[in-house]
Amino acid sequence: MAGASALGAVSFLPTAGLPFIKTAASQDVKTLVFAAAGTVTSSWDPTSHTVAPQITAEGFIFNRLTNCPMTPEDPSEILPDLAVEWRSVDEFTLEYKLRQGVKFHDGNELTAEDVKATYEYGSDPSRPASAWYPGRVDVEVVDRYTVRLNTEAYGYPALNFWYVSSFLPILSARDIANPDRLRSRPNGTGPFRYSETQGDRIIFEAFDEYYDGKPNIETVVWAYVPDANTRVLGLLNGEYHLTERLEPEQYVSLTGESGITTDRSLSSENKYLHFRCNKPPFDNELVRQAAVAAIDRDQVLQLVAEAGQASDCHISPVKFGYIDVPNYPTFDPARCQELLAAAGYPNGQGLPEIEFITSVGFYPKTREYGELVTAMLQAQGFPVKLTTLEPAAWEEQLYRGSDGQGPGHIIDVGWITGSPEPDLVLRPNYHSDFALINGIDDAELDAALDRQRGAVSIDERLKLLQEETLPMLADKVPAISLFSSVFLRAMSDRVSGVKFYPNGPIDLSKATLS
Amino acid sequence: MRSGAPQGASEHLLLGPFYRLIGMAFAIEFFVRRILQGAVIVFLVSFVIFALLRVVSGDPVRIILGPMASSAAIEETAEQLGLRDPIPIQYGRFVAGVVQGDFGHSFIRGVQGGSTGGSQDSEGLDTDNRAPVFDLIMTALPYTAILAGGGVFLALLIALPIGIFAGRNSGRWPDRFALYVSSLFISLPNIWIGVVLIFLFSTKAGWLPAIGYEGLAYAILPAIVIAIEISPVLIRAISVSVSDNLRAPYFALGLVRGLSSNYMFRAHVLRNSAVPLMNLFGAQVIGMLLGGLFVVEYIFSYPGIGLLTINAIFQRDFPIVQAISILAAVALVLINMFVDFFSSLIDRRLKF
Amino acid sequence: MTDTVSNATTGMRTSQRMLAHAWAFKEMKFALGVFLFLIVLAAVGPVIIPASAIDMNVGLRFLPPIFFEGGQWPHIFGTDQLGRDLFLRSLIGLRNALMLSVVAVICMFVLGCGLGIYAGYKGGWIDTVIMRITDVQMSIPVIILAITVLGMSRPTPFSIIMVLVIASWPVYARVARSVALAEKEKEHIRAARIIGAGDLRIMLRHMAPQILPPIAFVAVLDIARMMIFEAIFGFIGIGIQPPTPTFGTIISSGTQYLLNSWWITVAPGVLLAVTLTSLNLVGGVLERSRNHVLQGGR
Amino acid sequence: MTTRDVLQVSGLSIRNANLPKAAPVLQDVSFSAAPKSVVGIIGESGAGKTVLAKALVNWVASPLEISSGQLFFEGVDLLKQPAERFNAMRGREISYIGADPTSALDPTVPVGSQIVKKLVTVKPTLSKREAKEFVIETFQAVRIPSASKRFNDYPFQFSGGMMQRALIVDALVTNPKLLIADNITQPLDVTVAAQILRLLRQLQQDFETAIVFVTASLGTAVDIADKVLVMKEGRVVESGGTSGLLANPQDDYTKQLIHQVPDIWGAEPFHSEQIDEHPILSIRDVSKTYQLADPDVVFGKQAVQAVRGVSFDVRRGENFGVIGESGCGKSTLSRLLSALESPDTGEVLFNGTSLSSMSSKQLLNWRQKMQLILQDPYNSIPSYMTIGDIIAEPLRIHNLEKGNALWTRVKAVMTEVGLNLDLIHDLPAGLSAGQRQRVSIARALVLEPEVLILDETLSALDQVEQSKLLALFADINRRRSITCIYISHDLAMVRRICDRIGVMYLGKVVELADNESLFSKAGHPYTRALLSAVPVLEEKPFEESVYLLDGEPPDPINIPAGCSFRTRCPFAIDQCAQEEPNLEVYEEKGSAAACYVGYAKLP
Repeated sequence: MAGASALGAVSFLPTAGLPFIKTAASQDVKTLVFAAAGTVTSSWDPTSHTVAPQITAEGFIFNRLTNCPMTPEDPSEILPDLAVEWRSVDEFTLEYKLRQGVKFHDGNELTAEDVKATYEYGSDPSRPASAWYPGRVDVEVVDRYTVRLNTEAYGYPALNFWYVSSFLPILSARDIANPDRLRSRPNGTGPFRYSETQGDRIIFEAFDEYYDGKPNIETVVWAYVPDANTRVLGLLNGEYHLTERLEPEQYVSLTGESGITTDRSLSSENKYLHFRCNKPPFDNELVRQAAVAAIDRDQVLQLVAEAGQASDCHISPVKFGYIDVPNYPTFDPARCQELLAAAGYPNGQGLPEIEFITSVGFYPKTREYGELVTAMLQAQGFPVKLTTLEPAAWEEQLYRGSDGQGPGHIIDVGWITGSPEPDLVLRPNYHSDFALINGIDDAELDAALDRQRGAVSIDERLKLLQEETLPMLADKVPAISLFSSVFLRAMSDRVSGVKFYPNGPIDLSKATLS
Repeated sequence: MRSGAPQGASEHLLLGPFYRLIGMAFAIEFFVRRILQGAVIVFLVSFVIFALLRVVSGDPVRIILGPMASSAAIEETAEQLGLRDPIPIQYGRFVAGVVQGDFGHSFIRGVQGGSTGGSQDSEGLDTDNRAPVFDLIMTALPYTAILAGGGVFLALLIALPIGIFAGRNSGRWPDRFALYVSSLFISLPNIWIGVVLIFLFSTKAGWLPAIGYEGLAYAILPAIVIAIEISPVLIRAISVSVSDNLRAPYFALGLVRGLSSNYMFRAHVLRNSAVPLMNLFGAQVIGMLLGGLFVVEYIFSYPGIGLLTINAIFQRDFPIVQAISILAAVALVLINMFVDFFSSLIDRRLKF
Repeated sequence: MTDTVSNATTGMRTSQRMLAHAWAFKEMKFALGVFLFLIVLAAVGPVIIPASAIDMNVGLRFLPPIFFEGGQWPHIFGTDQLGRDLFLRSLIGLRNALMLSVVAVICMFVLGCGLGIYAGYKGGWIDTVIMRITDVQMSIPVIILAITVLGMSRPTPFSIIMVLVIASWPVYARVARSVALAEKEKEHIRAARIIGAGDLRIMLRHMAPQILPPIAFVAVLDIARMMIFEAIFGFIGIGIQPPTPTFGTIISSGTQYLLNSWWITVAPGVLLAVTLTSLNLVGGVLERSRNHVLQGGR
Repeated sequence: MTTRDVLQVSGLSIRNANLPKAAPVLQDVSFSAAPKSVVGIIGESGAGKTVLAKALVNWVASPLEISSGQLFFEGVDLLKQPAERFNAMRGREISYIGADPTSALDPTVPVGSQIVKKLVTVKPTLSKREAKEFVIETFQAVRIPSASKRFNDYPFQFSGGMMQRALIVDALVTNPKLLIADNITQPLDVTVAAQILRLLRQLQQDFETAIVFVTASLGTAVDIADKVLVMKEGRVVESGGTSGLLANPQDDYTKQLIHQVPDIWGAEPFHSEQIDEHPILSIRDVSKTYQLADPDVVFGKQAVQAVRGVSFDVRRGENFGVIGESGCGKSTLSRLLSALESPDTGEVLFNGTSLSSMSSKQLLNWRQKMQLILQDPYNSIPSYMTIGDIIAEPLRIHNLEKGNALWTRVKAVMTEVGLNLDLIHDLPAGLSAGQRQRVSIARALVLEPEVLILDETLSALDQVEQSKLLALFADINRRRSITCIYISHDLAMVRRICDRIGVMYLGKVVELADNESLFSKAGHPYTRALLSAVPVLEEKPFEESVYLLDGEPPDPINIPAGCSFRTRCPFAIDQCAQEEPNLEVYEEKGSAAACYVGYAKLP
């Protein structure tokens, strides 16, 4: 919705002189209205979707075994949540000791049975969100408050759950036994419980028996407001207290605004240009290398401004294993020309027309840097044609079709996950078993990806990632990460104590509204 | 003055009492014919849109289930929605529903009206839990009605005085003024003037709200854009028909027959000018209004039918697009029918 | 006024008298001058203006127009968010929009008038079928059609023209048909049938030259309408794709920077509005002169 | 000036403010009108008579303006009064009726209510109800049938004649002192025009109104006026009492006008020289009916019987005339004869071959042999083709000539019809009506047809031009021995050129006679009515007082049973209502009329 959400200018609602305009805004200090940019699905089963906005909504309701703050300073930091202790028993076994006395919203106590039911249900490959799981897992109930995750039967190290367990919401075993109930009414252990849905608004009420104490805010209203401008205007006139996904210009304008606090935090998302590696000309590694040498990422970053942060790696700085890869491609026209000549396309002559597909209105500034990248590639002789599509059409073009091919030759996309686990990015994108977008089929790369996945210790894995996998990706460039996304949010200065997660969820359990 | 038995009167003695009914037979025939024709048009329009959506666009199931859904889930859901049946069969099913007053359920929007994102769970798609299209339209329709009504009202507010003044002063400065105004207004693209108005009156001056809808004030700027778009056509039509009618022999003769200029203008010129104006509404203005509403609602994020439609097309929400195109066709057919009927009531020479 | 005016018809043809009458308006000269100047500018501007429209220079982003503080020669309209010269981009947008609109109008004119004359002349079921098609076509809002076709597939100049033509030919068909219906009854058509002219010859040689000029005249004004449609398509994102400049994409991308860099949106729109106003003014004056002459004035 | 004159105009001049150097539109016009008198103003188009008529009701529209003169109405110079004062006279003391009755009232409002509105405006003491009764009464008085029904009819539902009656009511309801009648009979058929004149004469007696009667027809003026003004180029060239002026015209222009009024009975009837008794064209019981929607019945249809069982033969080489008033079916007949439409029943035979049996190729060839020339000089030739191309078009269509031969033939025919060869590359725009008709004639003649149908071909031309073209046709007829069929409403013209004449009424031929018999004996009362109504200066064999009809032809949708003319026929007998009469020969030359009354019994 380029136009609808594109009015980056901030205007101030003139409510004074016009009595018929709704002056709105409840001054109720116990109700917080969150203006969300995306929608939830029609099912409340967390295993039924991979939709980011719903993951944010579920953040209020559910808890996870552990909690990763995902800071760039220490991406691998893990804090307790429903589990108070965890350890690696052997290569195929992890053990978690649960917090005692935790209550579900329906009044039942959390036990090991719930964790078992959740993991075994969620990792079933037929569940749509099973992509979040490293693979199937057997859960052994050691006692009422102890579980063991065992992956031996499925042939991969249990360590793959080390970080993912901070992302997978824990459901009630009773609900899993009753899928209708699971779909229609979320039942978690989180600080807020689902109350009702009114049109585009979802009402959450504070959970009295939350293990970490009842939240200060009584009611959270989750309001779907698709238009960025409306969200900002609503924030300014006090109708909303908190909003997300600001345009960079809005962020800059709001930063100086009295009564408003802004928040800018690095996300777990990187923005990529994927090359379709299974058809000419990008089936040729040299052409890919030439293309990335033509792109001046500094200029892209300048355009994206507040919404981006430089990173020379295929994963975000908040992910486990992040490093500024030394051989990461840089802007080098001379090298670009060399590579082109070596590939048999001196000055780009002989290259077929290259279609570059990007979306408009979903990520900040995609059209702008789309034009920029197009121009930079054209400057080196790539015959590039830009196609900008609205998100639905773009999404349809994004993944490879049943014939293994994807439309166009270069496509712009962001990849975000709620765990420091790097494989949630690497495996679906670069392993030939999946290669969802670029279709790369490189045995060397597959082997490297499998090796780091099979590492039996955290340290070994880190070393493999940083010294083998990521440099190999930087060299083979099936895709290039342009930069890391920065999430821009704003809230009323009446709100305090909010904690933001890099993949979207917001922790309001300790927040207050004055 | 003498009086005599008029010849031929006897022939019409019988007809005399029925004379008043002449209009009735005409009206019955008119409406029967036009409603039948209209039904055919609406039927065809809905089929064209129905087929176009399925032929041109991508697979809505991908949007419903999200991009990462497995192809098995996609096929299962598509089967469930009947999207894999031949188009005529799908259409037949759709028409059967519409005839019973059921316009189906949105693919995307939840039963409470909010949009829902893709759920990759084929079991998660339960169409009965999606918003009935009829309800969505009924929710959006009042907003569009406010905007359309306001736009037309403002357009007439601009066009009537300018047009009549120009028509009464054909060839002199008011006429030129009307030419300038209409040439300028018709040259202002609605997308641009919409943004500029937002910039000037909302962002800079802060006089009027612009985005979304929270109260009547939100309809003012978009209504101005609509008015700017359609007033030039009205200005031209009014000034031309007023000056034509002033030039018509009956006007000058009316003055010579001893009637006042004011009376002739009020009773006859305005009456006669109403016919081309009404026809213009049927033929052009409604079309422009409809097109304008889509664009303007989009620019202003105004929660009416236009925004609903644009979002629905972008999201491949076929049931909504289908229903709205039927609605638009019905509206056009009805409006044209009434325009023609009232035109022929005013001017009995017109036969449709 | 009841004396027969026709005897007094002077040697000039209607079109000549129309032009003569129109030329007497000073605004006609002015508007025509502005319009021609802009066309010439759009044609040669991209060649003679030193800045390149496609090249971007991130260092020269957001330069205001030259009349404002901070403006820099040669960026008359200033620069956009990628540091590109807005004046040049506007001119290229103007050129593209003009070319696209002219082609679209020619196509819809030929298609619409052809079918309209055919329907009006032949009457009967052919007429019914063609007219019902126009009814159906006119009952489908252009925007729904455009977004469905263009938004779902990839918009190209060809598909944009196709959508415009499909959406607009019925107007021409209807007008041509109604004129053809009237024209068919005229004596010179009867005369042509009497001397043995066949249907095709009558339609092409005897009806078309009478029917087309007044419609062609409307078609010229329609170029302006098509340019607005082109801008709307670009704005919604279903027009010609960036980085090729079009008014719609420039205006829409400028909306993000409205508060601080209003000129990105405003300046190209002013150029478009001036072009269209001059074109519409020329059309408006001609239309008046035509009415004037047809009413027996001179 | 005598004080008893209702109107006295002296030295009235009107000029065009935009053309200050041109001759004034009216120059120094002076005349007066006594109460109850009728002043006729006569002149050709462009003489300024309409401008004068309008000036009398203060209807001088820019750029015209009164430059000098006085206009006394009952002794008051209205030009010196404020315009409001003059305007207040209009529709009250001074009434005006114009030439175009059908566009005189708002087409979207019933006639009755428009007249009532005028009445209550000029006579505020009258209630609406009284006014309505009064108007209906007056409608009856001017012989508008079914007056109370017609009161609610819209202007387009009135015929020209009926509308003119309604407007006479409108003008006279206020009992004005002065009535300006501006060309009021111009667009009407002769019988209707004669009726209107008769009505006006009667009313004038009742209302004691002075009338200024403007007309282009000297015959009409003479019929009604006591005093005549002859105008030419904005000036009065002669004026005086009607009889005196006719007997002893002083001015050359007056003499010329008198001379131009066609002689009907005084002229020698025309005879073609080479008539072959064998018919080239036979019309056999031809009928044509059109279907119209019936506004009174849901999905009802009405049948308009345009041509009903017409039969006649046209002999090779003869000039055949078809006459009748508007709506009698002559244009439908011409379309059937030229195979633009085909008859529902019956057939048209050309040299014994039925047109309906011809293949399209045969029909195309046949078109070379039979040509039709149409009425309207402005619309019958395309304005965007050069004159040469227009004339060459038939040759190209039929692939008859190419290159130089084509142009030789075009030039030859242009010379034959009297078109200057310099015009060959010109567009028709600058041509006069007469020249345009010559182009039409040339386009028909270039195919060297055997039969030429002239459908009102000359009716749009003035007298002088008509005479020239008639001479041309006589010449062509002689040289090429072409068969000509004249379809016309102009009795004087068919008298001059036709050998035989058919008279049509309501889609039927009611009389078929040779020229001499028709004009002197006329076996059908309708023919006699037509002849009685022609405005001529000579003595007519059929008296208007005896033969002039009342009312108008019935609607071709509801044709009366029996003889279709009986509802208007002053001599109808019982038998006429029973069945439709057929053509019966009534005299030795073979002239036939369809009338039960019989030639012998007509007065």
